[in-house]
Amino acid sequence: MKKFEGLPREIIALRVSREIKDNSYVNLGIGIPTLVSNWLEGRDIILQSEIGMLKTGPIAEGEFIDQDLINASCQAVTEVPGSVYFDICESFGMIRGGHVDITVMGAFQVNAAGDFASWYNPSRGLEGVGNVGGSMDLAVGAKILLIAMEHVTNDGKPKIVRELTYPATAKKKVSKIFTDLAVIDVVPEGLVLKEIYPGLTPEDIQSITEPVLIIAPDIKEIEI
Amino acid sequence: MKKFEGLPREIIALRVSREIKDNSYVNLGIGIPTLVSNWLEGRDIILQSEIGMLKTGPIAEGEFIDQDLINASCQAVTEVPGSVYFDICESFGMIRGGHVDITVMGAFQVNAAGDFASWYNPSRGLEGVGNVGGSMDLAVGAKILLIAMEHVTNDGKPKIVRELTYPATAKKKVSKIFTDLAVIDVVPEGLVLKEIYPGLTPEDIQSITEPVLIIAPDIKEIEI
Amino acid sequence: MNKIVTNLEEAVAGIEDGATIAIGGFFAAGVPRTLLKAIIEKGVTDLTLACGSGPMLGAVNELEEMVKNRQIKKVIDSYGLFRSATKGSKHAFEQQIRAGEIELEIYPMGTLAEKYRAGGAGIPAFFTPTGSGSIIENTTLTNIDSNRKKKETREIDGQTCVLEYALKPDFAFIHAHTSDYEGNLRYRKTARSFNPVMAMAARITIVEAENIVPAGELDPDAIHTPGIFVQRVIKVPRTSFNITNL
Amino acid sequence: MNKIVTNLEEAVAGIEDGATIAIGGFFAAGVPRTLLKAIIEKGVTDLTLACGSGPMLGAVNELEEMVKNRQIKKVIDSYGLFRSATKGSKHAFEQQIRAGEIELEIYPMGTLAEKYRAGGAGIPAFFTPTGSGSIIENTTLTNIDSNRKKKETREIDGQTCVLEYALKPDFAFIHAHTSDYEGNLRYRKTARSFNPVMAMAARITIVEAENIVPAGELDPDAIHTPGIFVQRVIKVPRTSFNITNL
Repeated sequence: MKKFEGLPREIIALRVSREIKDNSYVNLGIGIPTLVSNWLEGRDIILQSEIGMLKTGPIAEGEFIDQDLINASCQAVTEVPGSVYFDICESFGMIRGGHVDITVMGAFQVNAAGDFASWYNPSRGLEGVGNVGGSMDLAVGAKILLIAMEHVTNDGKPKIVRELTYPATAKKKVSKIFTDLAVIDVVPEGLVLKEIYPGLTPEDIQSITEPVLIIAPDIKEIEI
Repeated sequence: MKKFEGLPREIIALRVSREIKDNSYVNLGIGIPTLVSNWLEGRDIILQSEIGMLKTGPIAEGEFIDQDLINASCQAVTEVPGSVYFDICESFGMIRGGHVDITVMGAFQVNAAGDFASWYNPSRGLEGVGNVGGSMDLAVGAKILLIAMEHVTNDGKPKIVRELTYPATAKKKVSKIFTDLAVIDVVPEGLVLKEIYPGLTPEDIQSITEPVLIIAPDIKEIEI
Repeated sequence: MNKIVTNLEEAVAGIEDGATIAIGGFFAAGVPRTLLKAIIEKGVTDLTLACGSGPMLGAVNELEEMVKNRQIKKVIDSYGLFRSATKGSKHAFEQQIRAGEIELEIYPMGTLAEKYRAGGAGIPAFFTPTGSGSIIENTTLTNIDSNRKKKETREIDGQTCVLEYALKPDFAFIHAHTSDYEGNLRYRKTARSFNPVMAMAARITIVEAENIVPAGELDPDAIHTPGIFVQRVIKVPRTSFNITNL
Repeated sequence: MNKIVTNLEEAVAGIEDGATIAIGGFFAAGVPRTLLKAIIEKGVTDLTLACGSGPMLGAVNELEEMVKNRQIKKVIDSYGLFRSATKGSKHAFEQQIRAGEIELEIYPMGTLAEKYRAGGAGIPAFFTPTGSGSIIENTTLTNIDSNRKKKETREIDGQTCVLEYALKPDFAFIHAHTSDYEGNLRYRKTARSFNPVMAMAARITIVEAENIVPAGELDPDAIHTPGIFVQRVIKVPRTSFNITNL
C-alpha cells in the first residue's frame, strides 16, 4: 500500500477544534484528542476531565505544579475561574448520563457502522485484561463522538476497517472521523468522505480505507 | 378489654433513650420517637435527619428560626458544631445502606415476626395511595429497629397483633417494642416480655396483646 | 458560558402542555416558588409535577392556584398528601385526586431519590430492597387503577428487591442559594435535599438563585451542582414564608 | 464522637489476611500512601486491593513493596497496568499477573465507581449500558480464567444493559485533606475522585488526613464525606511525591 504524507497530529487536533461549537462541554481522551485543548484557548468551551473536574486549565509547569491537581492522564494541570471539582460518581454520572456535548477519542480501528476499538492492543496479551479506564463509559454516554487518529497504522495498514479485529470499545457510536488525510462522516448509509488532504484524490483515500467510501458531492480540501 | 394507665409519651421516649448507646448515629421517626431527642442532650449521640442533615440540633424558636433549616417533619431546627448537610441521595444512601446504628419509629401494628405497619391508615381511603415518605427505606436499612408506641389503640384494641390488618411497612425488621405499659423483645421464638409498668402483671399485658407472650425469667418493672 | 436569563418568561420558555417538571425542595425548604409562580402565569396545563417529598405542601399557595386552574395532570411524590387526613379531605387538591382528576403516584422517598439519580447518571434501572414485604413490591402505587403495573422482584443475597427504572423529567425547577454565571450552584442547609439530583435528571434545568456571582467567586471544592447540569439561571429575591403548612 | 487514633498500628488494627481493602485516589492524586505503608509494615497477605483508577501505579513504591512481599492476591481496577506495555512487561507486578499469581479483575471506570456507590448506598444491583457491544457484556474480565463469569444483560429502552452488583470492601483506605474529630472530611481538588464513594462502601473506613480540626471548624455546607461513613482518622504529614509514574 502507498504511504501518504498528511497533517501532523497538532493540525488534526486543530481541525477537530473547528468542529466544536462554543458553549459546549467537551471531554478529550488520551493522544491526539488531548492536543485539541491547545486550540481552545479563548473559546467558550468547558473541558470535563473524568478524574472529577470541570473547566480544566492548561498543563501546569514548574512551581505551578500541584500534586492534588491532575487530569485523567495523570498530567499536572491548572485551575481557572469557574473550575469545579467533584467525585468520581458525579463525574461518570455526567459522562454516562449524556451531559457532555462532545467527546473526542483516539482509536485503533473504526468501521462503517460507527463501531470502534480503542482500549486494548492484542499484542499486549493477557487475553483482553487491559486498561479499560473510562473509555467505554465515555463512548456509551457520548452525544457526539469524534474520533481523532492517524489514517493508517505505523506499518501502513488501514485503521478504518470492514470488521474490527481489536476488541470493541462500543458499537454504533462514532459520528465523525478526523485523520491526517481525511474527514469522514459516519451516517446510516456508511462512510462519507467530506474532506481530503490537499493534493490527494478520493481514490488515494479509498486505497488505504477498507470500507467503500461514499464521496460527498461537496467534497473539499481539509480546512485548516 | 381492660384499659390500663401507663407511661406518658415523654416517658416512653425517656425509656427508649436509655436503649441508645453513646457513639451511635440515630434516626428518629415522627411521633413518640421525635420526643426521644429531648432526652439525648449531653449524650454523645448524633441524629440523622432524612432531609439531609447529620447532628440535628434542638427545635428552633422565635428569631432562631431559619427557613432553610428544617427537619424531615418540617419543624424548624438548629445547627450545632459538627452538623453536616448533604443531598437526599446521600441521605438515603446512609439510611438504606445500613450506616444508621439505631432507627426508632412509631407503628400502628406490630406482630410477633417483627413485621410492622406504620405508614398508612386504611380509614383514609385512597386504596393505599398514602404518604410513604422515608418509612420503608428507614425500615429496610435499619440495623436495629426500635418501635415506640402506645400499647393499644385509642379505643383499646391491641396494636401488637397476630396478623397485620394495616399494610406493612417492612417485614421481620423490628428488634424491640417500647409502649406505655411494657418493653418487649422480638426474637426468633416470638415476643419476650422484659419489662412491665409498675403494678401490672404479665397477665394484664397479655390481656391486651394478641400473640402469646414469652415471659422473661428476669422480668422487671420498666426502668425509668 | 453565561446562563443567566433576565426575565421569568425566558426562564420558563419552551415548557408546553403535558410537560413533566421536577420540583425541588422538601416540604417548605428549598422549593422553587418563583418558578412555580411563572408557570401559573404561563397557564400551561396537563403538567406532571415530579416531586420528592411534598414541596407542593410547602408551597401551598402555588399548589392551590394550580389546582384551581386545573394545570396538574399528575403528581409523583413520596409524601404528596397533607399529613392531617381531616385537612386533606377538605382540600381541593385531595378532592381532585379522590375524583381521579389528578393522578397521584407514590414511591418510597429513597427509591424516588434514586430514580432521579439513575435518570441523571445514565443508569436505566436498579434493584432496591426498599418496599420488600410491602404492597410496593407488587404494584405501582397510584390512584388511577389502570396505571397500576406489576413490579418485577428478585432475590439478591437473601433479600427481596424491587426493580425500579430511571426517571428523567423534561424540566427541573431548582431553588439555589447562589449561582455563578456558568450555573455552578450552592444550596443552603436543608434547602438542598432533592435539588441537586433533580438538576442532574432533567433535560432542561432551570434555576432560581437568591444570589448570582461571577465565575471564580465560588470555592471550586465546595460547589454542589456543577454547571454542566444547568441550562438557565434567574435571580430571585429571598422571600420569607411560613415553614409549617402540612 | 472522637474518631482520631494516634498511631498507625491502631489505624490498621483488625485487618487480617484475606481482607478486601478499597484504596482511594486516582493515579498519583489522593492515594492513602501512609496507610499503604502501615499495611506493608503489618505484613498481612492474601489481600484484595479494590481500586478505582490505578492508585497503585501512582503509589508505585508501595506497590513494589507489596509485590515483593507477596501480600496481594487480587487487584480490582479499571486501569491496573502501566500505560506503557514495555514498562509493564518488565515489572514484577505485571509478571505476577501474567504468572497467575495475582488476579487482575477489570471493570470500566464508571461501572466500578457505581459498584462502590451501590455497595455504600444499599443498592444490591443495577443495569448499566456501559460496555454494551464490548467483551464486557459477556464476561467478567479477569486473568484467572476460572473466575470469568457470564454477565446478565437486558434490553432497556432499546439499549443493551449489563447487570452489575454492589461491591462492599471490608476496609477502605482514604486520603483526605482535612478531617474534624468526628470524621467529617474535605478533600482537595482532584485528590477527591474515588475517596468519597469508597468511604461510603466499606464496612470500616480508615482515613489519613493532612489536617485535623475540632468539630464545627468545617463549613457544614461544604463537607464531602459526612462522618457517619468514617470509623477511624489518623493525622499524616503532607508529603511531596512524583506525580508521573505511569
